[in-house]
Amino acid sequence: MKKLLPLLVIFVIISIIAIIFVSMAKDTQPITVVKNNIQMKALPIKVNFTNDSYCKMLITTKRNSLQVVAPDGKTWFFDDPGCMILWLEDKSFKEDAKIWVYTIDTDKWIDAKTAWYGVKDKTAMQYGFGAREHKIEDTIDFSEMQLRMLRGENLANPKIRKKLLGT
Amino acid sequence: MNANAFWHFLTLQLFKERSKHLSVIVISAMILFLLSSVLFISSSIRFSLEETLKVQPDFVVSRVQGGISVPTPMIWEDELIDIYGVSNVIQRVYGRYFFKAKERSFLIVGVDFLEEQSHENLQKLIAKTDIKAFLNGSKMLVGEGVKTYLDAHFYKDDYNFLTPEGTFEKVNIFKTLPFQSNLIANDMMVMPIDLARKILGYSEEEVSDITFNVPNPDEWDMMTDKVSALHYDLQVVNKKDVQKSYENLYNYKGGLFLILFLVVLSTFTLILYQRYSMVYSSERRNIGLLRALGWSINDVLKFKFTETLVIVFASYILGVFFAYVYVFVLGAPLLKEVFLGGQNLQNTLTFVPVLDFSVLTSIFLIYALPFIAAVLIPVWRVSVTEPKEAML
Amino acid sequence: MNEVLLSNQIIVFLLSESTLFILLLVAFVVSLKVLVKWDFESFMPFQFALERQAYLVSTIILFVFVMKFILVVYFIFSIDALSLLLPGAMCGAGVIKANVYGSYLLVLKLSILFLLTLWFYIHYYDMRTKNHQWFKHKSWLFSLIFVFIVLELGLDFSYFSNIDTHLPVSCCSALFGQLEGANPLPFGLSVSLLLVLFYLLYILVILSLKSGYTLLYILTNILFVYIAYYAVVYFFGTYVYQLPTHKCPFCMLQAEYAYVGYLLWASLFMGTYIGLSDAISTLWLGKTDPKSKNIVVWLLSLFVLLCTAYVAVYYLRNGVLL
Amino acid sequence: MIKPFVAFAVLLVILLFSMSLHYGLFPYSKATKTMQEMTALTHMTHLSLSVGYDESVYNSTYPEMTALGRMDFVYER
Repeated sequence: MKKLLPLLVIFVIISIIAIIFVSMAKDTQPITVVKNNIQMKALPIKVNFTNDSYCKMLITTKRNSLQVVAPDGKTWFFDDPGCMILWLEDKSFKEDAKIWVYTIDTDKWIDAKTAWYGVKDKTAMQYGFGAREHKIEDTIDFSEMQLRMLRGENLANPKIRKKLLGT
Repeated sequence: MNANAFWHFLTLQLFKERSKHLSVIVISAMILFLLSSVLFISSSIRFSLEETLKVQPDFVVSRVQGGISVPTPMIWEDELIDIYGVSNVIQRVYGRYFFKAKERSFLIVGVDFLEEQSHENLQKLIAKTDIKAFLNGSKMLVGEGVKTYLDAHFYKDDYNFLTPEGTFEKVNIFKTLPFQSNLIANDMMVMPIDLARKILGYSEEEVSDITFNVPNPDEWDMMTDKVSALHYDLQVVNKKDVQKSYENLYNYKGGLFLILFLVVLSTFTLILYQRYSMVYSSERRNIGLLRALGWSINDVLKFKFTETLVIVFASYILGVFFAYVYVFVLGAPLLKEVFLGGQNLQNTLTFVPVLDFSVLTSIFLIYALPFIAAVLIPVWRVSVTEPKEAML
Repeated sequence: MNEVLLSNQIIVFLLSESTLFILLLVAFVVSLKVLVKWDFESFMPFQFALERQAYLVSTIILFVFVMKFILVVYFIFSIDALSLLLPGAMCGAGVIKANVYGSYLLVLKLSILFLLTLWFYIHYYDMRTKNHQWFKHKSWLFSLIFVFIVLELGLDFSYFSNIDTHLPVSCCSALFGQLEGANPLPFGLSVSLLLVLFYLLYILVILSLKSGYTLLYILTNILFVYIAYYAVVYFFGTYVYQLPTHKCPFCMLQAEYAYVGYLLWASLFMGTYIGLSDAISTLWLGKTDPKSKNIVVWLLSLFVLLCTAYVAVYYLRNGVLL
Repeated sequence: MIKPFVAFAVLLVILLFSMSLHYGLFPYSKATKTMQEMTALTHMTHLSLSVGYDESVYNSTYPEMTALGRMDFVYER
């Protein structure tokens, strides 16, 4: 027994290390943030493998998703313009960040600050602001959308929803 | 040292010096009594309310204008029934009726006795009630407080309500509600819903508010959202909000008391510090003798510390016991008015005893910890007495 | 005024923490003086005075030691009670995460308890030497504890005064199910591997304890606590709640589950505290206490057995696993 | 231990015992059930505060000022 004990200990240690290494090797975590995007370009987004940084949900569709690029090249992803506004509000790089949004009318990445937003669209978090490249009736610009989001005047408020949608 | 001998000596010493400890025990017990009574009352009321909240409807919907509830249209009831997942939609009619001359008021609650469920509930509440007799003619059930008050004002069997139209409505008192429900029903008058409407001045199409249940708690947030989108002037409140406001109410009462109590407590601590410094300095000679007899500093510390602990526990038990009797046996005369008020109807209720970990530990911490903290330094000071003090 | 600060338990808790702090402050000042001037070989009256003052310090710390244990239980209990006030909170987990200070505070409290246990061990050995051999060790340790406690008191106040009762917090299911699609376990483990690791580590803890590999034991036990936390939250907890989706370290502290959480976490942490304190004093002072080792084995085995029993009972009763 | 102290300790134990006896024998189910039935009948949990209701919600003299004896920040009002 006395002789067996060290062997046993070594055996257990080896199996523990083996388990940890095997698990670490096949570790696949969804993307939440990408670094070194110095050019501040819109990155290709991996649908169903990227988490929204505000609501923590998986981004299931490219349409209406966003990317926020900080001046140091860090990039965060969002599934709804509303989430992005709420997340960005207390960040220090709020003014300097480059924001990309994938439009629902032309299907491409454009600068979110130039996009036009519908007020009663179906979006991932039900805030209702769908991003468009071209202005159509009843759309608002970025700063108006930002203001409405921060004031809580969006479809998530039941009274506003009744006013806009009638239900 | 032998444990038996230690205790023998300790208790002997305690009783020999009892006059020194007695005053401390009495004052401590008094402070503890006050503190425990307040905490007992508030935790008892909280417990009772939580129990009753369990059977309360999950949601209340009412029309709100300018922050004040106004009569709610009955059509809203049908709209609610149509929502999937909503069950047990019930209209409520209630309001206060002022006995103007003497500035007292009652709460009138209308119950729809035509419903099967209400019959059962009534039957359960008041055994051997002849429901037919109750529904025949205008009759009401009154809380104990109401009954006592009406008796004293010459309304032995009935009461004449003055409706907003200016007509008199004579309602017979059928029975008194059981006294166990005094906490919630002391000022209540329960009557058929149509009668209540007439007395409170509601029209046929109006109710005070509408309640409903949502059996699945996971749907509550979604349901609040959905229901409040029905009308712009609709306010929906759920049971958790009610629970929270009760919690806040009693935290507020108890908390303010505790903050004021801190003043008493710090004075008490200072007095203890002073007193024990004095008492112990007169004991230096005794301790010096013990040290000369071979006690180590640790032994003396242990001795003095145990002595303090005995006093702490004795006064803790005494204080809590008297508070228990005062609150749960005698019904906390005077002090309960801090919690329930005393301007309206006299409420004679028995509090449901609640002794839980939280209350007892709170009492112990707020009392014993400052006590021991105050005594620690005097205890140490006397324990390190040099043996040579015995010669002086 | 913040509603949280009016809660009776919070008032009592903050008051107790402050009282203890004042006592410790006295002890700290005295202890510093003693530490600087300490010279056991000296026969000056001054040295005797210092030795007497050392008694004050140790008495205060012993008192604080006992009270801190009671207060941590009380803290967790109060946090649980606060969950009624915060929208969205179902148990202590939501309340702890109500602001940034909460989790740090809890970890700090647990570390302070460990340091206090270690101090107790050194004190125990020190009192049994004739020349107060380890007096400086324990005084330095106390200085460290004091720094931690200053930090703790600051965190206590900033935590409780910064809870916003109107801001909805996440309930435990949202906190511990975090990040959809992501694996919350460390090292990318799966639940079955986590369990294998859990039991292996347990065996290694016992083996290293029995065979006297002190350094190995310390490392293993720390890793064991880390893995055990995840194992309880993500596997054993679901059997306590009998619900596969309920993952929370706090809900099991509630009455619905017979307060089993207190027993569970207490056995794990007490076992670890005692074990690590003994191990460290073995390495540091060369003193060991065979009794503590047995206690550690008992406590940790109780923890593992209790966890396993929940799974076993569930399996025996229902014939399936969750 | 000396006899008077034992007597004192026994007294304390008796106090504790009588307290727990009262606590244990209290008819909880009767008390809570009555209240629950009352709530089931009226569909409301209304704490019977004995407040002068004239002044509870609005200060009758100065309507802009909240009343002093305000106790019912409960949803029903």
